[in-house]
Amino acid sequence: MEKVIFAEDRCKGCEMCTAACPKGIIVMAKHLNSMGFHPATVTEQEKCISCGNCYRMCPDQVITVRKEEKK
Amino acid sequence: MEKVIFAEDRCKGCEMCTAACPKGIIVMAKHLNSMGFHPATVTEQEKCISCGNCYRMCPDQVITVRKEEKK
Amino acid sequence: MITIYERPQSLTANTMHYCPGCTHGIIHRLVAEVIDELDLREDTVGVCPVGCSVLAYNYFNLDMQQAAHGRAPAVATGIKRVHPAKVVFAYQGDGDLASIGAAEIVHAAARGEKISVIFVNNAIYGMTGGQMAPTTLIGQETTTSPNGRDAAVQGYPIRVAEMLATLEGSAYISRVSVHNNVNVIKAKAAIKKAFQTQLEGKGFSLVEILSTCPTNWGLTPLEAAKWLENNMIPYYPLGEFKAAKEVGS
Amino acid sequence: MITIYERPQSLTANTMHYCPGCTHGIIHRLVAEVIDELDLREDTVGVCPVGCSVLAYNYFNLDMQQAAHGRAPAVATGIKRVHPAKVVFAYQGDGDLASIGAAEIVHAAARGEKISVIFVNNAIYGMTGGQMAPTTLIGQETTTSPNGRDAAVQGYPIRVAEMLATLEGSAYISRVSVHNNVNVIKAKAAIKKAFQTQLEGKGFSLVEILSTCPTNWGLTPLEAAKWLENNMIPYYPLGEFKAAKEVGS
Amino acid sequence: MAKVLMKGNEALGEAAVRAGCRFFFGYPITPQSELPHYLAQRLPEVGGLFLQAESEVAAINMVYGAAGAGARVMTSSSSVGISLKMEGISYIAGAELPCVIVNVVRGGPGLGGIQPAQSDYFQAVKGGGHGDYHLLVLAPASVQEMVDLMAKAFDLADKYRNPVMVLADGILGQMMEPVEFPAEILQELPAKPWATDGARGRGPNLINSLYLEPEKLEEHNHRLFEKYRQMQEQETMAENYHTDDAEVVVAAYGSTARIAKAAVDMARKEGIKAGLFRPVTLYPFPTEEINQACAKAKQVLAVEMSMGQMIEDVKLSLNCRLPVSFYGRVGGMVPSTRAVYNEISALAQKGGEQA
Amino acid sequence: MAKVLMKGNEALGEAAVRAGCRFFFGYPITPQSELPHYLAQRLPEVGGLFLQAESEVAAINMVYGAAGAGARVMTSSSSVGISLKMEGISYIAGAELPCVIVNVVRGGPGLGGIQPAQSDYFQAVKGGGHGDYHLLVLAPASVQEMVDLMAKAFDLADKYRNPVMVLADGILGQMMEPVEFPAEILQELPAKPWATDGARGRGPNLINSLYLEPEKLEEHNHRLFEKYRQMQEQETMAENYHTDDAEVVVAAYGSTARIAKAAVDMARKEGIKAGLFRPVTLYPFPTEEINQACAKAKQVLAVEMSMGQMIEDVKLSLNCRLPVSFYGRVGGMVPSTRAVYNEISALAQKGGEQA
Amino acid sequence: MLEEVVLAGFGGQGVMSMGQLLAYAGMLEDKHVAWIPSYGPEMRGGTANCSVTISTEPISSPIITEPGTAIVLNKPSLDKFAPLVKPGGILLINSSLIDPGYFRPGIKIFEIPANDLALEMGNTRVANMVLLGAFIELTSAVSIDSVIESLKKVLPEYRHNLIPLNRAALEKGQQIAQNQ
Amino acid sequence: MLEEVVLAGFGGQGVMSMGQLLAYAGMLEDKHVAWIPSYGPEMRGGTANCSVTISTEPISSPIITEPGTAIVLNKPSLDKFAPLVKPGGILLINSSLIDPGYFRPGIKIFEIPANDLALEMGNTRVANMVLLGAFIELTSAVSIDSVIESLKKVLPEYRHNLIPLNRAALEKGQQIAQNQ
Ligand SMILES: Cc1ncc(C[n+]2csc(CCOP(=O)(O)OP(=O)(O)O)c2C)c(N)n1
Ligand SMILES: Cc1ncc(C[n+]2csc(CCOP(=O)(O)OP(=O)(O)O)c2C)c(N)n1
Ligand code: SF4
Ligand code: SF4
Ligand code: SF4
Ligand code: SF4
Ligand code: SF4
Ligand code: SF4
Ligand SMILES: [Mg+2]
Ligand SMILES: [Mg+2]
Repeated sequence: MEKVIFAEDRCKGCEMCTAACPKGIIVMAKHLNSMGFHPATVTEQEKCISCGNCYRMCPDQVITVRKEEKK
Repeated sequence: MEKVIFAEDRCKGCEMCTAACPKGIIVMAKHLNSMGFHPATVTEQEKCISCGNCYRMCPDQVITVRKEEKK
Repeated sequence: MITIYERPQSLTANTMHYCPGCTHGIIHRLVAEVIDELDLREDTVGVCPVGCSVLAYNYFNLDMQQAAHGRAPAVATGIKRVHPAKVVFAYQGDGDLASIGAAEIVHAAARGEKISVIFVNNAIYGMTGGQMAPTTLIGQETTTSPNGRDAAVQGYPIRVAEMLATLEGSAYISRVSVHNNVNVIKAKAAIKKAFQTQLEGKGFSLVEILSTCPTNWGLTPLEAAKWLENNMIPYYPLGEFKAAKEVGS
Repeated sequence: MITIYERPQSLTANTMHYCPGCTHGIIHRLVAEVIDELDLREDTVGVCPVGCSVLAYNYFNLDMQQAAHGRAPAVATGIKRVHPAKVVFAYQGDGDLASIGAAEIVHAAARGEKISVIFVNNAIYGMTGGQMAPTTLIGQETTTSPNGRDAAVQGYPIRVAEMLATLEGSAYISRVSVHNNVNVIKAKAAIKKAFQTQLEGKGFSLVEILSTCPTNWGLTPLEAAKWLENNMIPYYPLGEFKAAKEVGS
Repeated sequence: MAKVLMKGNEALGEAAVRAGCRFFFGYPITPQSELPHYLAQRLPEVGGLFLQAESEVAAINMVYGAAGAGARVMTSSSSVGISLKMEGISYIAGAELPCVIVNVVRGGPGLGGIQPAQSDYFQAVKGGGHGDYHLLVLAPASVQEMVDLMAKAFDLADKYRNPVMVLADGILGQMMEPVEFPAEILQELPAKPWATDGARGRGPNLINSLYLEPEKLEEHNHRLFEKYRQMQEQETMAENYHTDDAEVVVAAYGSTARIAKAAVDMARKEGIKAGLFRPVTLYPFPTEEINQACAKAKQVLAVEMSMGQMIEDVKLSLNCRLPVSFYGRVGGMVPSTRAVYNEISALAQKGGEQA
Repeated sequence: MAKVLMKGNEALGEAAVRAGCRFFFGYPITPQSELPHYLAQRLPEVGGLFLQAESEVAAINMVYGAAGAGARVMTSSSSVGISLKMEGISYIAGAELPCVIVNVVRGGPGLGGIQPAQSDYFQAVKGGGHGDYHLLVLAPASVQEMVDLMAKAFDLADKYRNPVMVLADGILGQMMEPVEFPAEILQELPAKPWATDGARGRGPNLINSLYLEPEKLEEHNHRLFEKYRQMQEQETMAENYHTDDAEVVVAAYGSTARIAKAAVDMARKEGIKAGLFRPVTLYPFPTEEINQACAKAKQVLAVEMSMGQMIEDVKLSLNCRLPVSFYGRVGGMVPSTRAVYNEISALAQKGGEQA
Repeated sequence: MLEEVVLAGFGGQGVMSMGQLLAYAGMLEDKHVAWIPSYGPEMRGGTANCSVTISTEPISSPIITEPGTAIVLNKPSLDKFAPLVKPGGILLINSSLIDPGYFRPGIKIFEIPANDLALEMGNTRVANMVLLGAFIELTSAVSIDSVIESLKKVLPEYRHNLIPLNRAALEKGQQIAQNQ
Repeated sequence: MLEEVVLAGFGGQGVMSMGQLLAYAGMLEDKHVAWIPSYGPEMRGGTANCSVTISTEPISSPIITEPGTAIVLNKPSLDKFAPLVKPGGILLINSSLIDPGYFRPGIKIFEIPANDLALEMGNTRVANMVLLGAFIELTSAVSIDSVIESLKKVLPEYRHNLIPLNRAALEKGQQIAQNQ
């Protein structure tokens, strides 16, 4: 399952999350979303450390972050 | 000639000058002026040291202060 | 997997109308998170201003009042006096609070009005097309200072936090920023402290938040964050200017 | 014999309407003396407020404008910008300046408006019958705080000089009193410095003058002077809060 | 309750308290200051709040906040101060909030003077603020009526979710007459499920006057005017005095109507068929009532302490079918009974001629 | 000068500069912001001053100070912001100071919307502020007329020592049309010996609206109204379009008059004797002119972007002798040419019947 | 019965409270009453006046432009109000402060040395009561008892010791008027 | 001659400047012109539109409620303005961004793949010019030369290098329209 989930249609392509990610894994997609923006996305989910930086810097509540449940 | 002159009809009898005079020579007259107040006055002109304290504390520009011309 | 970060309850699901990268959105979320964390969603009344955040009532999942330009502190006062047990906050821009609303904010602070003010300082009038604000920096170009703000004609930017801290009634006053992660975390802590100050009846609380306006600054969102750091923070130092003892302890 | 103290040229011969012992009259005279001494009678425009001094235009032998309640700094700004070479002063009470006119005074100071403000703080609304002012002391009884000002409801008195001194545009800010001789002399010096600050183009200047309202305080003029000394000065410390270097030197 | 002798301004205060008003936000100004002075003492006694705002602008916006929070709330001022409230009043009307605004009118324009006047009629009834909106405007003519209309004002405000203005003048505010108050202090107030008091167990409430889509804003305006239409239908009030057979009808409100009444008495003594029509609601204007009152009239005389403002509504209400003349004093001057009588008498001689 | 294509708001700015205006004090608001933006750039170029005030209240009081100091000075705003200026405007009228106030009207009440409206008519012409006073109100209907009336506004202000309002709306402010400006920038302005510029070699001057004695204040009011009477005699302006033989006369001003004109064209094509009466001065209202324009009329139709405000002046001017109907859109909605045509056509069928 | 009276004098002479007492007394007698003050900004030493209407019928206008009686306590008030008294009306002059000899045909003029009489009784502050007593004698607008009753309601308890003096002053005025 | 045209699209598509150019060109040809924009608060990504009137007679109303021509650059604009076109009028559709196939009887519909054509010419920013060229071909409201003349006046000197590209785009639009 994904750690970081983007509500793509809310994204305005501002790139604030990309700069915030310590792992540099957030990239802007080629396609346009329904508002006409290139949405942010993460393909290398496994590299995500669930730090929440992207969530914190996203002005548009696009991002939900999850982490592995501690056993 | 008088050192301290009161424009009697401007006086509102507030007594601010009496408290300010270092010589304690300012007194309130028995009679009423045209505005219905007991005006301030000085009878012992010779005791006046022309310090201007009364002038300075009078809110109603009642008082003119003069001094002997230096020879 | 458990969800650790997601849209707070105190925000609605509506997409915000703010420009891409405008940090108004981050600030909204921080306020909502604090309300959620303090479990105040059903005990809070918010007041939104006239400015880009005029439509904040579409985003906060709370009872809200829309206030006339600059008058949010007066409106918040009216609400708080009627419902002293509720939490009341006002959300204001720098034109709203520091320009037209200067009297209302000074007096709310002097009265020790038990409200919390979220003061979004983006050094410009966002909504109306980038005019000079009282917080616009010297030399900054805006549509009403086209050749840069000139102190000799237009005077000096106001440091609101410092000014309000001189008033006896203000209990908690701080300045934070949201241009990067570390500061967002601090900003949230400050907002929480402001709400706690109110909850504890200590008096007036205000958090001045340095914020970006990429659109009217003519910068990309990331450039705007840098500009804020390089230009605003030096003039508007971050920190607590006043704090009642033992708040939130 | 030579005359050493008499009514200054910049006052008319009209008898003032102020109550007996009201120190508004002293302050008028001090302003006029300073204008005389600086030889500015034909180069000064005064602005009078709404308050007991609303009729100041009958007493100052100068071009005068009567301003709406609280707006004297804005009116003075309009005049000064049209005639930058003239000297413009505003005369305001504490209700006028610190309550309804709080935004205008803060912004005139922030703009560094080259005007001088004579701010008469008598801790009450004189004209309208003794209501609470923003400067009314805690516990002080007024017609709108009949049981004494209660900080929990009505908040705290504002220290205007201290607040305005935080603004970059203010060049000269001081607080003086006229309740006795020594202080009258100091008050005049401060007023002179304020005018000189303006003449030298240094920025905004304001002299806060503690003043009595025997009528609404319910005291004789001499009792009022004592009350001022014992109650106002402890809360409103006298002194210079800001002074541009080398003014009037 | 026994009658007490009371100033109009103070009576307004006590009447407000008895009508359940617990919140006052205002700023001092002559000649209405006795009202805030009274409430500063009285409101805390009944657990209410008196707050002196930093300005009239702040006061009306505090009223907005408190009204939106569900309280019975009022403010008061005089002329100059009311002008400062125009933005706020337009907001309150736009956001459909109930509250009571007292204007104890004094002479204008500008700082003007402090003596009684009626020169704020246009501002009160046409909307001195921007946009299409109306206050409900009540004009008492005695201290007792100030008491009665004050209670009514709060009820109407709640009924229509609309600001109500009580329009008095310096005479009414300052004068003492015996008054009787309702014995009970109203405790139970109408429920306000729309108020913002924390969204406990329900969806969020919103107090607002912004409609960015013009279609929505137009709809909103039509909704407001539907309320005004209902007020016109249900709420107009007027007093008729000897109008049944009157050939000269004097139209006057407030203090001026008292003077006009005495002038009508004088005229009747002289055998002139004079009558008085006194609108009590200035908005909505009692259109039907004035037409009835003027059924036999040949001449109408508007008397105001203004340069002529209500006269426009008189003419419009009568569809200009009768000659309407004007007599007014301004700036704090008060018409004398004799002067009004003289006008009546001159008109009586004219018959149906155009004035 | 060659024609240039310009926005109404900007054209107002340039016209002011050419009319010798050197001082602008204002506060931003949509939809008039292009005017301050333009002047922020332009005024310093001609040695003038653009100052953004801290609020509309401060702005109008800066205007008071500057006008009292003898300058040609202006401010501008839109609806909400104009309401905040009511006290100041009443002071300016009371102190008899010349200045120009632009209102680019948007939908109300309250925060309302930002689209064009005409719902501030009452506020502009009846006096939204307290007291008996009047602004001279000019209502342009094209960008060229904005330019022409702006110059006129400054002249009238000085001539009567009275504030003049230019009443536009969002459409006029935002639209571009070709305009020609007067070639010269006015340099020589009328002398103002009453201004406060330091009492050099003369007795003190005073700018004031306070008259504590009611006798004096009444006299002052009469003096003001004597000015208004003169304006009514000398300054009314109106445009007639096909009114000579018109049986249906549409009365409309500003943008709405443009729409009405097109509707009249449409009606004429259909053989309906329609005409347009367009008041250019809203105060004083062109009473004589409308009576002339309606000489042949059987029906009058007031069209406004409001719930019906100017219609009252139309009725009063015509002494209600003709049926006057109303068509309006509000809240930023703009009447369509066809809708106005439909109203005209319906009225044409009615003939002289009461509407 | 309709009494329309104007009372005028300097700020400190007690004309306002005299008018209020009169109105209060009228109310206690179940008459219709109204009291209207002049008002102004805080300016010491100015003149103050009020008008009182007492009537057995509902009062049409409480605003008195032609008083049936004017009670004037100082010279400026005489100048202002004496000419307004309606033909057949009464003018009560405080002759302690106003030179005697004012005359206007068609009205009844009474000169009462109110301050002197009050001084005789030991307290100039009841000069107004002397005049009020005279007024009552001349018009029977209200009874002295009602005035005293009103005083009891208006004065705080600890001031009730002043009531006998006030009654005496009222009665003194009554006597004087009887004898004029 | 009276042309009433509405131009509509997304914020960045250049509809406002296209309308202004058209009005400017009309003015250069000594025609009566007016340009009215939609305006709103700062909200990105919204739609923008303006209307232009060009006429040989003085313009009665510059406010267009039934356009003779609508030029629509995106789907929302099609939805909003296509129904308003007056019978016999013209609808110009940017078929690069709008699915083909819109139909309304009684009006002339032209589908122009403006973005694609502009891209072919090396710069999608001139898509609006392609549409303007087509409009000119269909209505002769103004001449291409006047548009170019206007561009010279509107563009700052250092941008004049873009003029040939714009002319090419206008002419491309003209051609395409000729052939439809
Ligand atoms: C009384 C009034 N004046 C002016 C306006 C226009 N106006 C709307 S928003 C705004 C400025 C907002 O700037 P700011 O408070 O800094 O908020 P931002 O948009 O930057 O977040 C102005 C002047 C208004 N709506 N009401
Ligand atoms: C807009 C407005 N609000 C209120 C008033 C009434 N008013 C006149 S003077 C005054 C207070 C003055 O107090 P302050 O400024 O302290 O002056 P002081 O009389 O004490 O010298 C007020 C509220 C007014 N004239 N205008
Ligand atoms: S949670 Fe942290 S690591 Fe994961 S995508 Fe977001 S910023 Fe990058
Ligand atoms: S920060 Fe949010 S809105 Fe911005 S690009 Fe990232 S996900 Fe999109
Ligand atoms: S000048 Fe000095 S000594 Fe003389 S009377 Fe005045 S205070 Fe007294
Ligand atoms: S200070 Fe002036 S007004 Fe007061 S008593 Fe002395 S002289 Fe008279
Ligand atoms: S204009 Fe500026 S403040 Fe407003 S939403 Fe856009 S970026 Fe944010
Ligand atoms: S009321 Fe007070 S401030 Fe006003 S004149 Fe009297 S003493 Fe002075
Ligand atoms: Mg801002
Ligand atoms: Mg004061």
